[in-house]
Amino acid sequence: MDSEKLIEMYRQMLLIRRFEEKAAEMYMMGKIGGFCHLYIGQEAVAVGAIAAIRKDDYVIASYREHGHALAVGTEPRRIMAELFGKATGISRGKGGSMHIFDAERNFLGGHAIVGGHIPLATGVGFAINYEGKDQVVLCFFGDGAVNTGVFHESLNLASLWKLPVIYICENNFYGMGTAVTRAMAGPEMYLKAKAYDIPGELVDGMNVLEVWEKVGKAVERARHEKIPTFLEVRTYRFRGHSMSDPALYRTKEEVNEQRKRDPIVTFKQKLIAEGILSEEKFEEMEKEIKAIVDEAVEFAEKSPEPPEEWLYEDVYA
Amino acid sequence: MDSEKLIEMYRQMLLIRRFEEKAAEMYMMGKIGGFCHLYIGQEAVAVGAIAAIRKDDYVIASYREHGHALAVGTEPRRIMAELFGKATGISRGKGGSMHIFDAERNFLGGHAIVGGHIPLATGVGFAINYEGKDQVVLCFFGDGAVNTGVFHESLNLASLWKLPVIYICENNFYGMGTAVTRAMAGPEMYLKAKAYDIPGELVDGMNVLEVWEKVGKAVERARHEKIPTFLEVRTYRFRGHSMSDPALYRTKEEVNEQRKRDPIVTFKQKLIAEGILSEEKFEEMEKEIKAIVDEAVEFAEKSPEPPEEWLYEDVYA
Amino acid sequence: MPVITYREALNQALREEMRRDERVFLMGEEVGLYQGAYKVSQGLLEEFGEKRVIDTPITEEAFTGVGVGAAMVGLRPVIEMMTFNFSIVAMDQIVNSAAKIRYMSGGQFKIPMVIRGPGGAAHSLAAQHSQSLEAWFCYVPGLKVVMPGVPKDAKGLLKSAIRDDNPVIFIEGELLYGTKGEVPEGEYTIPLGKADIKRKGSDVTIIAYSKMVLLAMEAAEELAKEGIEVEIVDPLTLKPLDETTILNSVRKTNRVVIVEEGWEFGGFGAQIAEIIYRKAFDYIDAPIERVAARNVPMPYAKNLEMATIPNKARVIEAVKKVLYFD
Amino acid sequence: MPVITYREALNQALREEMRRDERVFLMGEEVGLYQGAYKVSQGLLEEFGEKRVIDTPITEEAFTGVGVGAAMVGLRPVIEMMTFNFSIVAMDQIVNSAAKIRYMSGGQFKIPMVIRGPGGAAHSLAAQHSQSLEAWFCYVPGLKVVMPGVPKDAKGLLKSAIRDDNPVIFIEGELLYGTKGEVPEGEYTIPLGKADIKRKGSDVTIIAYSKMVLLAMEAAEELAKEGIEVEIVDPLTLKPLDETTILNSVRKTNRVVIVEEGWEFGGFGAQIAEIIYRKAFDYIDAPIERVAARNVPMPYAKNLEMATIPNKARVIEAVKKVLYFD
Ligand SMILES: Cc1ncc(C[n+]2csc(CCOP(=O)(O)OP(=O)(O)O)c2C)c(N)n1
Ligand SMILES: Cc1ncc(C[n+]2csc(CCOP(=O)(O)OP(=O)(O)O)c2C)c(N)n1
Ligand SMILES: [Mg+2]
Ligand SMILES: [Mg+2]
Repeated sequence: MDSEKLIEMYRQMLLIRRFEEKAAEMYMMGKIGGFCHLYIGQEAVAVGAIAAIRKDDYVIASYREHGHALAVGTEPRRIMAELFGKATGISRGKGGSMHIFDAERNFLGGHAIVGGHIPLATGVGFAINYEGKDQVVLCFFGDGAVNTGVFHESLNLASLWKLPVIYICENNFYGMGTAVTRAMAGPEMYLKAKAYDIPGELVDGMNVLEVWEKVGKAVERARHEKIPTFLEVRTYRFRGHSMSDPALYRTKEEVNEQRKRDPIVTFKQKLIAEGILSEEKFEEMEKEIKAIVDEAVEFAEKSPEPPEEWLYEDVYA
Repeated sequence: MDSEKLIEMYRQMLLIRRFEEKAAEMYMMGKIGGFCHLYIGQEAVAVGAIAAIRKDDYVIASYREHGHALAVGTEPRRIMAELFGKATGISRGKGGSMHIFDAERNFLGGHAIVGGHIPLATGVGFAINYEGKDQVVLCFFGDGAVNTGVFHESLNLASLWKLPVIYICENNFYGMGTAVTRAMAGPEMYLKAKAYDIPGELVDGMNVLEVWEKVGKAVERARHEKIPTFLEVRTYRFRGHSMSDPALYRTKEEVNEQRKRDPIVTFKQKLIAEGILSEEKFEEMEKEIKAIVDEAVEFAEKSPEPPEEWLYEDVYA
Repeated sequence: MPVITYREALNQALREEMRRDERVFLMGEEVGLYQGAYKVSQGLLEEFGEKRVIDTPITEEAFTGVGVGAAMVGLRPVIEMMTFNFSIVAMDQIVNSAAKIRYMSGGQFKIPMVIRGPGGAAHSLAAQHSQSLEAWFCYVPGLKVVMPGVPKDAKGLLKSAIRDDNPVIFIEGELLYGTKGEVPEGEYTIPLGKADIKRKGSDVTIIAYSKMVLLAMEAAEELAKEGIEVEIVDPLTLKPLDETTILNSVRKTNRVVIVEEGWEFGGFGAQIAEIIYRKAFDYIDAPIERVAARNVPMPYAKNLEMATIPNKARVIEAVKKVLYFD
Repeated sequence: MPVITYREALNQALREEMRRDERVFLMGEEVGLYQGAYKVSQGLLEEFGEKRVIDTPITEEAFTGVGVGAAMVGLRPVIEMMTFNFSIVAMDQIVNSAAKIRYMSGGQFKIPMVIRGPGGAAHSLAAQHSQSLEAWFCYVPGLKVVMPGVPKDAKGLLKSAIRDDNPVIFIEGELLYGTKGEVPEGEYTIPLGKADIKRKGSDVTIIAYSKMVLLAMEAAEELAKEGIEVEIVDPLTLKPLDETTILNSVRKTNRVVIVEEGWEFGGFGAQIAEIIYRKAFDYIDAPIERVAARNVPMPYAKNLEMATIPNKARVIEAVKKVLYFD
């Protein structure tokens, strides 16, 4: 992989991190309402995976989707404005944190019922085949979603119908306060793919290059051979489940241990070690990103609320 | 196994067969309405499995449940009266063919939404553990149900919570008109148990003794070790999906081929070969069963319709 | 005009729309090889192939979601529920995906999708297979709900539903499939959201939809012999509801009976009644009568089933009651 | 009387009933170790252990069915929906198992089970997390539906619901959990199916439940300043509905406003209105006004959300309208 692409990946991860930190700040200030699920710690998953697809491929995710939206290239200001519930938000202020959509970039949302978007991804895969195209779909969800029935129904369909969908479980070891081992029998979850006769693989979600590579292989299989894949990507969220979760169900030690795997820190070390980026360039990038995020907040802040007439718009086409 | 038990198994299978043949006749005469799903061809499954449990264990099944009810000992006349929609029916004429219940015999129904009773079985297993008892639950369903999400959710719970439930898929190779291979990826379906870290086994459902033996082992595991099991029992239905299905989706040859495996015929041959029952005794048994079935029809015929006041009863306890 | 069955009318609508628009496909249990559990899709597999007539496993939740996903990226799915009873397991996809994605995305996506199949009771199918769920669907913003009672309407409305850019719940009647009626030759559509006066009359308005239209017609004929002239308004589309046509009739007759197959308590008829009272209060000369299913799970026994669902005698009685004939 | 929160009241009810009856258990997502997503089950794991306070995977359909199965064989499950939005994926178990098994079995089994959790909108949770589904549940024969608005009712009704031998849908309010009120000391229950007059008045009847009771109270106080005396009837149980109390109030005031948090079209208020019109037609001096959510999926933006759900101004306006003040 060329250095530019490596640098771009780093840049995206950092953007997500800083964006989410700012979102947390804004939430605490009451600028953002509702449920707000940060992506901090999981950046390598969205960035690595989305680096492996084309612009015309599709991405769909759960309510923890700010990172995915940023990775597909949605403007940070439009996302921030959405979190602020402003008219300039990417979903016109009607979706909020859990429902970021970006049709222009084939980003299909932002869905808040656990597991509920997995069949949608399956349907997009169906449509791709129907139209004789060679796009693929990346479908991101949490470990909790793997227990829902609709996940299993969907994998069965994807295998039966040979759909170009890559099902990516971001296993951050907790579904809200419930550890995976307390919720899921047979904890080597990637093996569940076997039940549907499709490839299942384990991926280190703290290593952006491994994610990129393994998703890349799955994408090739999907694009050229119409073989769906189920990936268990092990990662960790450094914050609580949502802004309102103090995360008392896990120890500080555990979190600190996990922080050592911080995908941004470790990737930075790698880039330095390999001489791809200098400390100076990192500083510059930090500044550039800080400016973007600050501008996003300013934009959101200054944007108007959606006018009340919008209430009845978008109910029907 | 002692001959008496073997003979009793044969008797039960024959009773089911003759009962169902009579039900078909009555359906054609318009005495029975609605959907009526016959168990003809699958008798060895219910009989073999239920022979392996105690009277205080639980049984639950789908809409194709006449056979299971007969195997737990529900009076044929009460079932026939139910099919006739009469006041003397086991469910007071309110359930019909798809909703035979027999509380006295721990028979928990008769459920008509595919997959819908699988979590109920799981809950009964939960209750058994909750009360510190050592009963088990046999849960019967079709191959079609294995694709429903709730099946997967339930197996996960059963494994996690160590519930004494034996999940018995009666794989008759069709879900209505859809061959299993057209509906299910990874057709060695018993392997799906692996995804939940529980035992999964293949059973010849045309061999009542094999069913009895393998269910028996699963029952032991469930009763004493609280280990749930998933069994794929391969069988075949000789008739259409329901009385209104001409079964055009399969060839006569296929059906004739399968008829050679008729569980009653083959078991009879075995009993004769081993000198356990004489042709004469078989004749006697046929007569005895014919009398039971005829009496059931007579009883049903003569029974009154449910009085209209019953309409509002049983809505609430 | 040719006389065909309700089933054939639906089949024609599907066939014509699939010919007209490559993006339309039919998906559901037994729609292909089996030719449809109720044969509505007879012959479609042969004409359109496996690509466009797709048999599914028993996974209503997933394949309804597949429809939504496909609609998001430009296809026009027709999803068949073998019966609408099974839509209950797919309810999350209907309510939270199909109905809301347009709104949540600020209008970025549309969901041009039809979910269709039979609703209501057939004969002796008992509690889990005899439900009328239109009240549920009508409650959900973002859905449209259509319930035709005769072949002509079935065809014209299904074609419109398929062309509509929104998720449309299209509820047929299992007991209607074999009923016959005149259907115009050649291409036609009936607009969603427009009621139809099925019979002109001046004494009383019966509002009835789906199977209940036939019941209302029978009752009206019998009442005509007694000199009572019934006007029958068939909303056709329950959501959005054509209030104008309903209110015009009510303002003329001043007396209203609403007939529906669903349960009385919380049934859709309550909403129709409430609208009439609220918007034509001064025109109502007697409390509106509702004829609906008794508030019990459907019993299997024929006699009890008959006692549960609306029948002609109850409709006639209701009409006489609003006319203060007792 | 001690003043406690709605949350504490529910917690006390659960605790007391679990102490009283070994067969009662609590199951749901995050009810144990996490102490409840909204802390209603705080401390219960500690007191009753993992046997009786059971954390589940995210499998609403399965664990609701588990509740039904356990109830069939004698236990008394309390199933927590983290919020009632998620009950949609469990709807088949609620409608087809919990509500119907008693009937289908001819009374052989009973399902003593409570399904509880918060319903309705909280703050800025957007379309998929802000739904009021009582209209759906009320439609289903075999279910009871309870929606308390204040701590005293929450406690007394939850205890009765747990003791009831039928499946009870018990809908709390996420925004009510922190609200406070007087709760009697010691053991008490409030019967299901009995409405409560929350305020006496002679000019107009407001029928309101759950959170809307608080809104009605605020509006009533403001209206009192203008000399308008509002009677507030809180049904508490929506199904079975206490028609007597409602009709008595209506016959006294002759003017009615119904306030609910669900969508207006097809909302439960339509059924209440229809009953009132039908049974007290001659007592109604003005069309009943309904204050309900606007017919749109819930928008995220605070201002739009506020424009969607009922507020005090709209209640006051509705009252004045039925009094012909404009
Ligand atoms: C069907 C459903 N049940 C419950 C919830 C509430 N809920 C939201 S997120 C969540 C945990 C999901 O965990 P996981 O899938 O691991 O994703 P993560 O949040 O860890 O990214 C729960 C229980 C929901 N949104 N949908
Ligand atoms: C959720 C649901 N979808 C569809 C149906 C209609 N249906 C009834 S039985 C059946 C086929 C079931 O096949 P299988 O599970 O293999 O059982 P079998 O009938 O072969 O015993 C179908 C599709 C239903 N009852 N429930
Ligand atoms: Mg997780
Ligand atoms: Mg089968």
